[in-house]
Amino acid sequence: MVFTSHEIEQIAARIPDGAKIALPPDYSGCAMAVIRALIRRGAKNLHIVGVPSVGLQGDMLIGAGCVATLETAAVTMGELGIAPRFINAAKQGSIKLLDGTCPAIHAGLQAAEKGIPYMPLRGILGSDLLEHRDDWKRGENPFGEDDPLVLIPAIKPDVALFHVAKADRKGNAWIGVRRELMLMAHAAKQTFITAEEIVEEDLLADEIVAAGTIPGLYVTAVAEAKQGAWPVGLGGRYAPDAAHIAQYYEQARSDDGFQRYLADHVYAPKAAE
Amino acid sequence: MVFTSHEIEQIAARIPDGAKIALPPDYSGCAMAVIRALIRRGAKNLHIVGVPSVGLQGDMLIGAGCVATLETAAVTMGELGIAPRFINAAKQGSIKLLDGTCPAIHAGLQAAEKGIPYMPLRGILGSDLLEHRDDWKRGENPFGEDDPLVLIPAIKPDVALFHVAKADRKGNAWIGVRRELMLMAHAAKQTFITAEEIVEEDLLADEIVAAGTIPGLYVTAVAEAKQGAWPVGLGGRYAPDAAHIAQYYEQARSDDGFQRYLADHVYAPKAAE
Amino acid sequence: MSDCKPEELLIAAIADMLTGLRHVAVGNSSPIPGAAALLTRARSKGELRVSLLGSRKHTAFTDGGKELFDCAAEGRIDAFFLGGGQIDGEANINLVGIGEYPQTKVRFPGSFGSAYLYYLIPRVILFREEHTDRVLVPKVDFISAPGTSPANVYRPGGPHALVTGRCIFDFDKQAKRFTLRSVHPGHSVQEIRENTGFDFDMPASVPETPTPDAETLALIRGRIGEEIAETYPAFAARVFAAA
Amino acid sequence: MSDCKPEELLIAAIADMLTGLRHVAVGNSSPIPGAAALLTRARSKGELRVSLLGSRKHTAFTDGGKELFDCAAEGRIDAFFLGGGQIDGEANINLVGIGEYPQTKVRFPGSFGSAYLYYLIPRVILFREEHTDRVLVPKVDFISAPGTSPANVYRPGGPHALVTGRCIFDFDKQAKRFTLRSVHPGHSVQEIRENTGFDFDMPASVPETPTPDAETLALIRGRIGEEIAETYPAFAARVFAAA
Repeated sequence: MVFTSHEIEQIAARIPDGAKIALPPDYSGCAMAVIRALIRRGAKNLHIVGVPSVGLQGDMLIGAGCVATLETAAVTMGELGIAPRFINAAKQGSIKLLDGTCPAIHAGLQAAEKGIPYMPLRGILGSDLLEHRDDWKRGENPFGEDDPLVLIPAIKPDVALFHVAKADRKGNAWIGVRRELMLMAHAAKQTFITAEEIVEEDLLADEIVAAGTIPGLYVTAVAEAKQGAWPVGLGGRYAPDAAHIAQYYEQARSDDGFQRYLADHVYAPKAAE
Repeated sequence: MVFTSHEIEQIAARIPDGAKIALPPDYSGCAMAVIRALIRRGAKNLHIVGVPSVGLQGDMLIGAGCVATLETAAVTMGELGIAPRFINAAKQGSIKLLDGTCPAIHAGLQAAEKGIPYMPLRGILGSDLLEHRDDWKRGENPFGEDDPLVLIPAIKPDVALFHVAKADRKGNAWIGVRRELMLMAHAAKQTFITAEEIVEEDLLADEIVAAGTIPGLYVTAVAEAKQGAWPVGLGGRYAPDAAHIAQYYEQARSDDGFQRYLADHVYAPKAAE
Repeated sequence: MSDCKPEELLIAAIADMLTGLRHVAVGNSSPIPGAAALLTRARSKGELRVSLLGSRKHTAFTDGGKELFDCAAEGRIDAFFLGGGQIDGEANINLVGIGEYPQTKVRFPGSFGSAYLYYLIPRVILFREEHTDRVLVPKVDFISAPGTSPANVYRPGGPHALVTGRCIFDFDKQAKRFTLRSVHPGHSVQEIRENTGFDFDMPASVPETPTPDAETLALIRGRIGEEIAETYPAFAARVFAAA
Repeated sequence: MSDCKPEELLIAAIADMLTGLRHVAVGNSSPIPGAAALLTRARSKGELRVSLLGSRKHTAFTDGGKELFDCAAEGRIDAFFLGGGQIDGEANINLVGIGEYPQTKVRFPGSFGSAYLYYLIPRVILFREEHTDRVLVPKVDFISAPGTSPANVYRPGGPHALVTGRCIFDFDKQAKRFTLRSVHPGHSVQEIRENTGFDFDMPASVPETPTPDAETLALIRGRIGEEIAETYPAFAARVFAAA
């Protein structure tokens, strides 16, 4: 059964320390309210998988000391440039980096979705990424001659976490064309979702809506979170809060500034929630 | 550019003899009008790929002598039982059979969709299917020990052919939850579609509709075909013509009966079209 | 309960095998297993999820034809049903044909997903109403999917039981043999011996397959009859006089 | 045409490289390449398809994040743009960092899809406005994606040209070297030599990058400015005073 009456804090409590957690980029539906709750509960040793990159979520979790390992094709805050806490951690060597490339992350998740141990992939050969990824292997095309491939092992997150516009009481969640969220839910052992609204109708009842819906079958729990993606945006609903993100970017460039940001916007009496 | 002003016969003319043609099962949107046109134009040596099985389309094309190779997980006419022309051809040995299994056909198409030479798969080992499929290989899991796998080569159809409820002037085609049709279009070199109606609005403009839409990017040509799936049904639009299919089933049990069926319903002055 | 129809008995017997599971999938053309899954769901108070292929209402898949197989490979489906043109004593199933492949004398529709799902779904129930030595053979002519696999083959799934119109067999993966579990009312062990082409084990005393109680029968004839009629109207009309 | 802004010159120059193609994709954070692709589309009378990532209106993908990569692997994308924190004379690109990995002194965002798309898309245009010997280096510290590959590596794609704020280079895959194609108005070969960290070839006489004609400029400032503003409002406001 899917529970749709969870509070944000309950979701954060169900994501254990050390979990491998798949997160979308800033444009694809970020459960920011849960990210703040994870920081509040002092989550530790998370292994973040950016699908295929992460933005503010990754930067905040890294800055707050929640992250042990970062597996991603990039960390980016879009137009603002580079993510400050990530940059700092990379320079300090304080987190383990598993630098990847977008299609390899998608392929690894697809392998998990299919229950197969790996997916062969083109490209990558000759990239230094391959030199530093002990978990990737070189292989040969058994259907060709002297045709090297890279073999990407399945990425099976413990948790997929994201935010959607709508979910229903059965845990069905509408994602529209954001199919990478469906891939995450299919691949992960548990999927936690926040939704702008929880509706009473069955999102699978109408085929037009169903076509963009993750079935509750894959969903562990849903919590309602109005403006749950804030300060990043939610496609079709609201734009990013550019002023707030710019302020974050400025504050997060120093350790002190970042701590002040956390105090004001994460630890403060649930201003945002 | 996608052409949406084609006639049925033009689509059939653009599917060459010898083409590897991917077809859906009876419940998933069959371009029956084009199938009849292919028979009328005397198509030869087609290699049918059932995705993952075929029904009436396969039986008719086989009966009419259009098929050299049949690659499918099954040929079935649902409740009526076995497809009569297929059974006859199998007994006669008049077509080459590549018996497969549903997930291997999906995996082969996914490999083509990803531009990779093969996809590893669980299961199948110990099945006699593997003994008869020279194109499948056994492999080992390079990430495990003594963990045999089957390697399924990419299936890249020359043509994907199916029928949908709606397409627009840009060749975008709405398929709802029938994502196997999208997989076919992604995997195939060319995709021909018939549609109940060609609408003037852009199916990608609204994200709710877009979520169930194949972009025109993958579509070679679209022809309007009212009742284009008849006598099989089109989900959400019309049910199969059970009486007609039962009549087909009876007639197709004999060579003479099948020829009479063709004369009455395929060669006759476009009764159905 | 002498007015219990054979189909109702089978529905109830199969439903009992599904109790406590989280997700049961049922393939196309399977009205009795479909009704059984819906019955278990009705009794589970919503704990059991049923994916009835071919149904608009009772399937939750939104990722195309591959989703059933991906879902099974990830361990998200607990039980499934397979049949067979031939089934042998080692639970090998043949959905391809009789005689030498490819030019078989008798041709069946094909293997569908059996060569995958049989390996990956923990509880596969073999279901075939026709119980004759034409179907239940010493050795199948073509193995669409084997009953058991060597230890190194990844195989969390496999045959759990074989349900026919005459009886229920359990399958022992270690011994690679069927054991007669129960005989349906009106049938006998002797009759089953005569109509089964393979050798099997049996206890000293073979129980009768229990008939469903009044409450279960009412549920089958009421709600389940209505639910299954969406996908199998002809079956529902014939068995429950409801369409 | 002295009132042509540098951005407009680059848009027109890149657009010329896309003429005759069927499908151009443009990654996130790429307003100039995005505008160039939209310009080519406008002139192609609809023959060119543009997939502008980050745009709701000018992207046709409906299969999630993987679709761009699958599409490229199938040969359905003719041109794409990549940048680099460092780019070297063999067209290797570095999007990871400067110094020893993983504890780099300077860290860039990461490789994104470069380690794939650079191999598979026939015409990859390297674009980096900053033309200094800090960016254009003799050898990158980290190869996110190599400029060329051994003969046995499947590689239908690779670098076509390098466009900077000062000039355009062509890339020769056989020689593994850049050749100076043209210098933008107001810049000199001497200046390019001084600001380029790698060695490159050049013809005896290096032409000036052509400035767009009045018609093109009007198109850029009109329709293209409006179209690009959907995805890059700040860029459009700054360059075209249109948002």
